[in-house]
Amino acid sequence: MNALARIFATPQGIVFLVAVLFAVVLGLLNPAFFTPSTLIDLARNGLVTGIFAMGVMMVLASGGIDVSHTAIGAFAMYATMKIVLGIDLDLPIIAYFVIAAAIGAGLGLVNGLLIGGLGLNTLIVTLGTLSFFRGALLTFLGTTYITSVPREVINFSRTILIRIENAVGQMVSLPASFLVLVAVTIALAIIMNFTLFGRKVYAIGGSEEAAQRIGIRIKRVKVLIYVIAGAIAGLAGMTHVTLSRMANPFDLVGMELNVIAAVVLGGARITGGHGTVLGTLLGVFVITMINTTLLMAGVPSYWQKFVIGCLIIVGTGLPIVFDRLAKHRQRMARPLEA
Amino acid sequence: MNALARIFATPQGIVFLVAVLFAVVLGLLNPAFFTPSTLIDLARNGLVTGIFAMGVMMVLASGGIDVSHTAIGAFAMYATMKIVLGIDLDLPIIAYFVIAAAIGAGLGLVNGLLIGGLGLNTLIVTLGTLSFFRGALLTFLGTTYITSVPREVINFSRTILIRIENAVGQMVSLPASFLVLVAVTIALAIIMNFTLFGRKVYAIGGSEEAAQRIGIRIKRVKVLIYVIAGAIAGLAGMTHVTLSRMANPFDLVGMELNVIAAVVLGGARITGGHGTVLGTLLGVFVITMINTTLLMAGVPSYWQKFVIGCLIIVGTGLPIVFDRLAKHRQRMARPLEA
Amino acid sequence: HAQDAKHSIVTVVKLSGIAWFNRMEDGVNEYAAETGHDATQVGPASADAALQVQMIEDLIAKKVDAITVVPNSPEALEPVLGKALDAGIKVIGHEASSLQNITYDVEAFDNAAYGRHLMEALAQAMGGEGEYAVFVGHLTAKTHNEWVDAAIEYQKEKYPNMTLVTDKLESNEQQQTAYQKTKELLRTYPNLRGIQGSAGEDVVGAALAVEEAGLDGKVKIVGTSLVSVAGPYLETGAIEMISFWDPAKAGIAMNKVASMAIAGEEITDGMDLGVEGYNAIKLDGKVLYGQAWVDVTTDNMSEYDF
Amino acid sequence: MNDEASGSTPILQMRDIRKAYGPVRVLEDVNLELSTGEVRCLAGENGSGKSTLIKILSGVVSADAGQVSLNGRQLGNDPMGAITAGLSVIYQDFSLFPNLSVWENIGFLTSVTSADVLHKRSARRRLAIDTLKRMQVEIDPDTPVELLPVASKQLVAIARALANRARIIVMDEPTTALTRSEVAHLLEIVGALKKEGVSFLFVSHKIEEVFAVCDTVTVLRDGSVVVEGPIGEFDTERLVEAMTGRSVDSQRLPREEGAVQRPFLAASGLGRRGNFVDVDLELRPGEIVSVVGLLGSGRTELAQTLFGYMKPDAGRIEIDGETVTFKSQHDAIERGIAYVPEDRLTEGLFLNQSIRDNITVSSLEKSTHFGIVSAASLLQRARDAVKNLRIKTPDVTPAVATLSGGNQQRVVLARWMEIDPRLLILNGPTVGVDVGSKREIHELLVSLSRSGTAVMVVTDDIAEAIALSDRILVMVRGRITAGFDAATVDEDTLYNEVIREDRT
Ligand SMILES: Nc1ncnc2c1ncn2[C@@H]1O[C@H](COP(=O)(O)OP(=O)(O)OP(=O)(O)O)[C@@H](O)[C@H]1O
Ligand SMILES: Nc1ncnc2c1ncn2[C@@H]1O[C@H](COP(=O)(O)OP(=O)(O)OP(=O)(O)O)[C@@H](O)[C@H]1O
Ligand SMILES: [Mg+2]
Ligand SMILES: [Mg+2]
Repeated sequence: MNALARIFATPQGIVFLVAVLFAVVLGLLNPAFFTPSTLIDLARNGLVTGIFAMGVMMVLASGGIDVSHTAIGAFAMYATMKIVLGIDLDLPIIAYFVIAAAIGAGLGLVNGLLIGGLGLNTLIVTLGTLSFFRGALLTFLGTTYITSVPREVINFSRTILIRIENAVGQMVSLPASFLVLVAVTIALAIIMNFTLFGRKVYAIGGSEEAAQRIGIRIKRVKVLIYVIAGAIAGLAGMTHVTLSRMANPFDLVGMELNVIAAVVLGGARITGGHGTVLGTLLGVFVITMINTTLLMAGVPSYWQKFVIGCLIIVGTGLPIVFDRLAKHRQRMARPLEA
Repeated sequence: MNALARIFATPQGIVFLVAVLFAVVLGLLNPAFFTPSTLIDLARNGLVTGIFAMGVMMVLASGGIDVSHTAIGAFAMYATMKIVLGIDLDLPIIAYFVIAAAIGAGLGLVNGLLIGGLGLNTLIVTLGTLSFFRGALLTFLGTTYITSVPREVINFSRTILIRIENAVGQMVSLPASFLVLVAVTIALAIIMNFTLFGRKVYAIGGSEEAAQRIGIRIKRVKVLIYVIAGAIAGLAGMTHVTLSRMANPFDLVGMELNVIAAVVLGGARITGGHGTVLGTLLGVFVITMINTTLLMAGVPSYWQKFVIGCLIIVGTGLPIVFDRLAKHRQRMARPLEA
Repeated sequence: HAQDAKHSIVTVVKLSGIAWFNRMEDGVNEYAAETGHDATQVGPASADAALQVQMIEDLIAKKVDAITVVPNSPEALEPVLGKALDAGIKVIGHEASSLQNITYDVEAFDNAAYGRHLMEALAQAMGGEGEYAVFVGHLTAKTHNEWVDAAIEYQKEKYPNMTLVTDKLESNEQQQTAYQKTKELLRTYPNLRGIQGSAGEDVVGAALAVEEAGLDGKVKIVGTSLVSVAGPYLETGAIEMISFWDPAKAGIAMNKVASMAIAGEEITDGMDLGVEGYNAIKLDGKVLYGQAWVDVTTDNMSEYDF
Repeated sequence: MNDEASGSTPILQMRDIRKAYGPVRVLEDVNLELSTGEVRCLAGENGSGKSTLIKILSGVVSADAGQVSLNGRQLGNDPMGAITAGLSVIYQDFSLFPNLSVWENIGFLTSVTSADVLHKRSARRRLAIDTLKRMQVEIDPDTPVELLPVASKQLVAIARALANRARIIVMDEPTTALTRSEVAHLLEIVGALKKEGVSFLFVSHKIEEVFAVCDTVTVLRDGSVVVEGPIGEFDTERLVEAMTGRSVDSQRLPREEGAVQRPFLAASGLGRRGNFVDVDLELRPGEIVSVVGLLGSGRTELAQTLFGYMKPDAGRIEIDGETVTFKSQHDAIERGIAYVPEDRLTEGLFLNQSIRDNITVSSLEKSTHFGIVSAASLLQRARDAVKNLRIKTPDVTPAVATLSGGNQQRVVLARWMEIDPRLLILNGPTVGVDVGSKREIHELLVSLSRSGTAVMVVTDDIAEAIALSDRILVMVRGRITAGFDAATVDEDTLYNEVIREDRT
């Protein structure tokens, strides 16, 4: 009872409960829902959002916000393809991801220097760079689809981790790109929990002033945060190419609010200091599930927006209401003696 | 010299200077630029952005942020057309605007209650309602274009305030919808500068705690802020219908960051307490000018994003750099004698 | 003399930067180079009618001689095109035979005939039976709807053993959307055997989803696209056949018609525009039809580099 | 005294430290030395510059002039440098991370100084548990700090400084929220560490602690060192005198005594859980009542309750003999009550907005006709107020942030005088105000009171209470324990009453 109440009192808890409820209802409506193939489908669909979300979670944990990540991802993926096609060398697939991450990190550095170095507001800076990076991509790199992606990318796209047959005998497959999400998640979990840098991120998100006072070099940490977030966005962009087998410079941008919604549903607070890798995965999972399952249930896709909107509001609102009630009860329980 | 330096030290100042520079360069490239017809064109193109920007400015001045305004505008415009076509009455055009504003105000009330009443974070709430309102619109109201707009709307669309001949003998005209922007601007200027409520908005944006201490009923004021912002968004939506002569439920959403960029360029601060009606008009003007003139100059439209991104970063970054330099110089100018 | 004057003709396309309209731009440029007229092409960054309206507003202000336009949504453009005509600008449409406010509309072919042609190819691939679905770029795109409507009608008449499983699907001319919707389709209709695409991205998105589901070869895909877009899937056989009309030729034809209109020359039925595929045009009111479609399969894909 | 300290080279030297915030000089040529194993008390009134000196020492704030050297090495303007040189600070505001657990807060400083790359969970957690055990306090090391009560937060802040094996520990009022036994433990630890050669700079308003633990004293007044020496040279009286000074401003202001009037506000049996209890209070027009007490004694909450900002749990408030319940401070303002908060920087002023707006913001109604505010009238009123209160500014349009502390305080006063309050409650009315301005503000308040306004002042400045008030109430741990006639009470008596902790 008490444990349940405590779960209810966290945003993730509520989000999770709603998600479970959702799944149960869908399972009742459509028994095919509770099959491994659904899970694989979810994993495939939430892949790019998930990778983006990791970087955004770190930024939110540090008390910032990043809306430019999709532009970084699009820029990095397109630039990578241009570079690789330009030099015309046979590179192993890992090199593609390294290049994309490096380009992403470079763009992240721009954010980092403006935010950490100049001390500008993170929302303004990333709003600016969202427009700036995207403009630079379309203006200087090009606007045409790159469909003739190199053989390595195509091969990687066709590499399948798991392939199972679903209820109707079709193949549902988890592409190797899923490993990118796994790698980013593990790496970020290690960074955030087992390195001092990660703890400094939370510390800055908790209180910038206090962090400065105990000798944390805030500027340096902030710059690094945005560089890492940029690199992760670059990986997300490259992953997108391996999924769609083409580089479309118009892709990705536009999903930034969706990614932020997933991260917030996963328990990261927009005011900083909170956010976990696992929670973020949960948030991405829930958003992807809602998108995917509503489609499966034949509900028009516009419902998704409606449901996700509700979830964000309820998921962040209810805990506050519970918290207020608890605080009030706590004070009333105290004796009148001062 | 000093005055110039002071202008340079404000974001609006820099934005304005860049805009003037821009105009001069364009004027040199294309003498047709410096004609009244260009101005009219700008006024026409910046109309909807300008109306939205007014509501967003008020929200920013109060220390909040509103990304849901476009969803409110789209909802209000589509709902208004549905209602009017449903009741099949001949209403004067003003009634359309009243209905749209009322619907917008109702949706704004949702934001207001969540933000003012529950005390939730404004970005989260409006992210949620952006998704929620849009989903509700597409799910419950419809997804088809309404092209058979009533006669009154068409007539209003055809009403022209100014029609002048441009250099080559073509007509450039300012539609009557421009009056909506004028009315909203004047009304908001009065509200923000000459009513108690307006001063309270700035007070809350300056310091919520201090505002509370002097007896301002923060919750009430906040609710009202979002209601008014909603109403303005509704008007923007209806204005959009009168310009495009059709109600497309997919329109408007997606321009929210553009509107916020215009407001920020106009000097409103994302941290609250600042923002003027005039500055906002300037910001809208600059963004519209960049969009329009780059097109006129035959520059690919992606440049716009690039330039606007630069402008946001420079406009907010340079004043901080100048400020720091000034502070440093000031400290250095002091005699060592304490 | 009107013929000697330099005409400024601007072609406004649905979306700039994609292969299709880049090819059209090649044609526009070729026309400009050959005739010396000031012919250029512009297009919005996203396939949005409002952006096209804005561009045309600007062109009116710039007082060009003619605007040729490939509209995202003809209805949405009517007012502004009307304004252009009022301003004395010639307006030539393409893929928009329903437009009212135009001087002429140039169509590569009769849309119904093209739709029937694609359906015939799909039916052949499917062996004349099974479930199929159709994509359009936008539900408001007149041309796509005409192709698809004619195709469906043709199927009902000629191939009664084939069934259309659901309403026309909208891809927003996005590969990602086509991909997602195809996945959805396959899940809902496991017996689906054919997909007909309209926008260039439709077949590519569909092919990716079909291939991922391990159904390539089983689900036949036919539609409008370009070799540069659909090439990899044509090669593997995931896409059965694509058809297109050469946008470069269409671009030249539009500009040609625009020049003639500016010069006050009359267009007549059966006329030869001097452009391949438009050698004997059919005139129906203000609409001109050519016979300019091209079919591509694995065998002849190497002949096209756009 | 401290034999091993005398003669040895100082571990810490601060030379000719100077600091000004804008036109306000906070520190002037301050010198301070600390030897190995020495415990030095830094004493001084509120706003005398103690915290600023400490922030300069720790590198958080840069001095305008002067040097700080630790172990003979000069320190730059960098917190990291000071910390690695062996300095730990317990800040007045704790500076903890609310989102992190207790053990992580305690261990963080050590992690930063040892330049860890990996997060050594178990080692840091053990360190935290050991430190807490050494302090003999029981706090669950895994709770997030934001869930702790204030006293525990303070203990965590202390533990963080102790855990870092620092050579110098600076404590800026470390005991404000602690109970006697917790203070005793802390003082024991200080004694033990001192034997290990750790030096302390200790700031406290609690005189008995100072005498219990310190070897030497440095007294700051208005930013300058007025006296320093071994603790043996001082007794309570001399120390208090050194801190408060005997300059003009501590003289009681002359005033005419009027006839006693009916109370405007009367509180009886007022109580609020965890803050104060059984408060009886009468505030009359023409009288200034001071409530003095230490931080955490509940004075602020009492003042805020009278202002309707907090709700009482017991007792009642009467205004003009009529029982009232305030739903919010709005109701209190409508009843004619004004409240000047203690921290005007965060609670009272809109720093980035103009002087005019700040003065008129709470009385816009006066210039409003049919819902429209008259800008001309606002400007006129603001100008008049600036003239009446002698606010030093060329115009009423600059932002308040450009004014000096004393003038900012006057802006706050001006704002409340604009609403013509019947009761003015001021919390620390002259904190951060220079000596001259302090006097002027006192004069203003006295004349305001003589013109028929009831005035209540919350302060921990004893001299101010005596100089300003007619009646002084002492609050200890949430109870009013004594009342004095300001004309007859002397500072020592008052101080002894204030620092008396548990009174039965
Ligand atoms: N950031 C700042 N800007 C302007 N003035 C400041 C700032 N910080 C401190 N001051 C002023 O400097 C003076 C000294 O402040 P400080 O905090 O050092 O006092 P203190 O002796 O620690 O007082 P207390 O006993 O209340 O802690 C005060 O007048 C204060 O208002
Ligand atoms: N927002 C808060 N949350 C938790 N505890 C608080 C809060 N505000 C005050 N307290 C605590 O309530 C108690 C009373 O504080 P209060 O500010 O009334 O003291 P004070 O007597 O005014 O002290 P000062 O000398 O600083 O003015 C203290 O223990 C304080 O730390
Ligand atoms: Mg202090
Ligand atoms: Mg206090």
